Amino acid sequence: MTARIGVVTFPGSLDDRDTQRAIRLAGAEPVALWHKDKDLKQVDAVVLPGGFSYGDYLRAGAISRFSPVMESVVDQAKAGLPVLGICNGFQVLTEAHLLPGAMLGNDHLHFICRDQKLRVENTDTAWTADYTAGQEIHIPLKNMDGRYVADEHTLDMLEAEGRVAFRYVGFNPNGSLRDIAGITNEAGNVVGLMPHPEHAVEPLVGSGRTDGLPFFTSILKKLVAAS
Amino acid sequence: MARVVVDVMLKPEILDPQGQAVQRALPRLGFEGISDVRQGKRFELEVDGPVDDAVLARIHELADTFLANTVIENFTVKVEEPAVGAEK
Amino acid sequence: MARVVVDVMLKPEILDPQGQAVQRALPRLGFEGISDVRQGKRFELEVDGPVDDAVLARIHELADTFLANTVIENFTVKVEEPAVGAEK
Amino acid sequence: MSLDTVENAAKTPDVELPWAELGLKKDEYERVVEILGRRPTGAELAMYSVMWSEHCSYKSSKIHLRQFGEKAPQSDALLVGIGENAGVVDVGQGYAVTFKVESHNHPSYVEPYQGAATGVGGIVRDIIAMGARPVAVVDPLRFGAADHPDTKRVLPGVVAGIGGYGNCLGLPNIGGEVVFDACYQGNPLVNAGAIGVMRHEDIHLAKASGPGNKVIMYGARTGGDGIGGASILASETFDDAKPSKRPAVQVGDPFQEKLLIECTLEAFAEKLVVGIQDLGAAGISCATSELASNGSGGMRVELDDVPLRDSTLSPEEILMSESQERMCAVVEPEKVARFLEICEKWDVIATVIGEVTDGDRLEIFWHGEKIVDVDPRTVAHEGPTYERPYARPAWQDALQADDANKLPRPSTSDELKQQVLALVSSPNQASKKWITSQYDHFVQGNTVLAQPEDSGMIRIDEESGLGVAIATDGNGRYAKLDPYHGAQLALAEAYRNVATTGAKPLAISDCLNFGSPEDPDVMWQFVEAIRGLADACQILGTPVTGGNVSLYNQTGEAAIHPTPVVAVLGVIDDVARRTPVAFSEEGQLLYLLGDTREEFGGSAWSQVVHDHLGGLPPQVDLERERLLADILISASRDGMVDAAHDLSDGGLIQAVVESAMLGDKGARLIVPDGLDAFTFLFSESAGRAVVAVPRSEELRFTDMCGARGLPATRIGVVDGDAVDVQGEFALSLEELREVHEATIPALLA
Ligand SMILES: Nc1ncnc2c1ncn2[C@@H]1O[C@H](COP(=O)(O)OP(=O)(O)O)[C@@H](O)[C@H]1O
Ligand SMILES: [Mg+2]
Repeated sequence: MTARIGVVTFPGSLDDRDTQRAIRLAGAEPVALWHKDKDLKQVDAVVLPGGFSYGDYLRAGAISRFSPVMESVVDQAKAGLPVLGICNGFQVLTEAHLLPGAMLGNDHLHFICRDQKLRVENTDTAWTADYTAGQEIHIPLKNMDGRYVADEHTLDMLEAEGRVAFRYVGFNPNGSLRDIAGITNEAGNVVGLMPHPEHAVEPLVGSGRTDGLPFFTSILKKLVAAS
Repeated sequence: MARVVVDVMLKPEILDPQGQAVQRALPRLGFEGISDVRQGKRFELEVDGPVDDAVLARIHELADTFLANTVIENFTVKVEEPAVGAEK
Repeated sequence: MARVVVDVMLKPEILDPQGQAVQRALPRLGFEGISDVRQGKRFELEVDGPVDDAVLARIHELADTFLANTVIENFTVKVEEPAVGAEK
Repeated sequence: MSLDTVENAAKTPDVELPWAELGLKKDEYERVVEILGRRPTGAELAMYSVMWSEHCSYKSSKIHLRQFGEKAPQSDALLVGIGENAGVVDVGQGYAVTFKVESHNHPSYVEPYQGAATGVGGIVRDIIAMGARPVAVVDPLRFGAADHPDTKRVLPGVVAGIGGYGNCLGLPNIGGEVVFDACYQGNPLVNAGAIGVMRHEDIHLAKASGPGNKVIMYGARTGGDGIGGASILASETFDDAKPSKRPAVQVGDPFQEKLLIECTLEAFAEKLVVGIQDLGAAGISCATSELASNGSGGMRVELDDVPLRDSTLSPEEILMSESQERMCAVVEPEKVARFLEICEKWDVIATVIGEVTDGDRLEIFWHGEKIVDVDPRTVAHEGPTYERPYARPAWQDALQADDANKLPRPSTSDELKQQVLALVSSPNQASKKWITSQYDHFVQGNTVLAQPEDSGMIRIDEESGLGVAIATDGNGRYAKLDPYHGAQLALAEAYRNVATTGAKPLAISDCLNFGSPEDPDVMWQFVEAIRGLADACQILGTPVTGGNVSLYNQTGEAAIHPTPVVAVLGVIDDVARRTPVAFSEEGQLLYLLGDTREEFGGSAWSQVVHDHLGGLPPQVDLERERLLADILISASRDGMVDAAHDLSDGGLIQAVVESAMLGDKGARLIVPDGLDAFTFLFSESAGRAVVAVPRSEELRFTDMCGARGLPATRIGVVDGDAVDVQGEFALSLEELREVHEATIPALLA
């Protein structure tokens, strides 16, 4: 059996189809989930994809967080369901308080789209096991509200517990505190990051690299091993 | 030092997608009885020295030419008085 | 019908690049004497019926859970009084 | 005053209506009266005045645009031609592609962010209306002088607006242009193009057929946007306290448009839609009259059922409103419920506002009274046409006589080198990364090539690798010197750009940006440009599928340079075969394809070094362009070249520097026999490209060029970390990159 990975479509989600493609390329089965349904269709893991859900109006992720599907995601994530939030998905996860801190507008006030260098700081999460600790990868980044902020106490705690999962290398594209590109919850099942691994899974399109594929193979292996 | 607040709102006849998105979300959050929401910008300017009419006139001009685009936005300029409402 | 205004500002310790961009532009526009600018959001809510304490409490809660993200923002809730400043 | 009904209009023939304030000429108003056999109602006048405006009726351009149809080359690829929301081209394997370019120049000057944003919104709705999923956008832009303070207001706003809207819709931005010239100071050009993909059977047309079928409006509520004229009418009719000024600029809601895309495509997929039309300029007036006149029957509309954002709007204002993010669909009665269900799923407001009738009238009702009763064809298609006078400008000869080839040239190697640096760092030739990095080019996961490649390329079939390419080009300086050839050069360049990436050019769209047609000089430029473009399309075999005319681009008496912008669409069987710009392998051989002549009129060199515009633009040889394209396409398909870059503004040196920087590989260049270094580096002769050929392919490649008669000159090799023009100078990639990338941020950030 292969793993079934849900991808939530909120109104304004953009990378939901791309994420499904990445899941397929990794060998798992993508399952479309709809924001108005509480039913997670018994998937083994969930991805909250990138985009501008609700136009990013009010604050990125702020309105989606209150959707019916998120009630189930929050409940089940707390019970251990692996959840990955990419870009807008990461913003939803912070708004839903599944991950600490908040996302603000980029410090340079512009949307930014680039192939970004990252360091994988934590390979113990459900989504990063196929990387090696300290590995440097290039993953496309594209956002308006990518500046990760949290109070000093929270930042220190994240560092101390090894919960900074990804850090920007060489160039901080949005003014994120401590160059944070992505974090994990304490249990390691919930991960959020701004860059888009689903755009780095095929050699010909997107960034032309495949550095993002291990996200999807990591979770697949974990789920298949657990079953 | 004093604070001058410039509030910039879209003109009433202009579509406010942000305000609408908030309003449409309210029933889902269990809020009834709010018939319209508009979202605008608030600028807090810290002014060195006293805020006399000349300074206010300058800030008015700043709002008119820079902080707001009066093709689509209105603005108000106020010297901030001590907060009267609930604060958190 | 009454109007309740919710002002949301970034907490003082959080970097406000928008406010800074405005401030940096001021000298170019010939404005001196403004030592700090912060930019936040203003929500105007049109409330059906009277704004009593219960309604205000609900709006306070709305601001606390939805209109503001209190990890990074502060807010105030005010029942709108007639404008005192210059209006355009 | 009471409602101005049809009945009332018939009874009160002497009531004066404010036709002049609404922009109609006296004879145009008289024509309306003649058509109707009575005076129009206020609502009818609102409709005729907007639909007969220059923008909607093409009254100054129509007689000239006909050439695009008359001279159209035979093309099996064309599925839907001029006259629909956008043209449609067959790209094989059952796929069809629709694409179009439009302008949003004036609003973008007044409110750069929203003006540009709503420009993207409008063109994307044209694409959806054809039945296609939008897959990419492009944005050819022109601004005033790069160092003018107002450019710093306009450009960042325009770029943020295009990005803000397109990014939020999830459309990769894969190309465009950014040009600075003082002539655009008070009148920037914001053109936006979009491409959509569908299966052949999914093509939809704007047509209301089948009596009894319902007309459904869906999307945003209607507000008082963009109806200045109608407000005059409304206050004339009602003279009570109305909001005094209706805004001329609209605020876009990209989130709403994203929902429109999804719900429209879902309705198409379930075959629920008979006909469809987006609402753009002239709003409901345009949508209802076009749907009705393209269909077989008439239409009856209940205006009271239109969802409003502002309950004080008069019927005239509702008819004219240009509120964004609205569409109109014609749906069979038994499918209405399902259509509305899909809209509800996507939280899109949808309302039945009328139905198709078996008559031939468009009738509109308000509060139970008939306020419009017209033959829709007279509104939508039978507007006035003008044969505006035109004449070759008196100054044209003097301009052409001011020969750029006679300008002082660099006399030493060091001067040559300084001029190369000046060129690659000049605003028009500098890197546009500061701008393009504000656009998402990854979204949808099918972008094969995006800026700064010669053309954008999108994969449309994951299995076969089928893809499409698009490039947009225009050169106002060339067109000013000679509008006929200038327009052809715009086409030639876009055509060449598409072929350079390995795609076969199929068809074009255009956006014709000119000054006032009431100025005979401008009108001449316009007429010449159209003639040039139509003639060139005939030779290149690329039909015009649609486009847009933008007139009155001027500040006071001063018109912009005539600026025809051309978008060429191409197809590539397998995107894996695409040819990128970047040099990738040391040791590969550089070949210059085509002939280099002393051609500096309108060149980047003449602008950057001498601030000069005069002489003649480069010669046009369309047969040569065609041959060059065939060679580039074959070379890409057969793997004979690893990199290719077309030569245009800035000439060979600009192209080589770009390919080198992009691939982070230097080049050693040798000035070929028969050319001097200056001409070799800076000439802008058309019909040329530079290619990097793997040594193993050299013989095969040169044999192919030889056999087909295309000059191919070996000019050097990919090598090192500098661009080294042997015997002249060397510039390190680092130095080149620094000056090339610093310019735009320094001016704008
Ligand atoms: N320069 C042009 N070249 C070819 N076709 C044009 C040109 N300008 C306008 N058209 C065509 O005329 C028709 C009407 O144009 P337009 O009013 O811009 O369309 P829409 O109503 O969809 O905005 C369209 O089919 C358009 O493609
Ligand atoms: Mg259209």
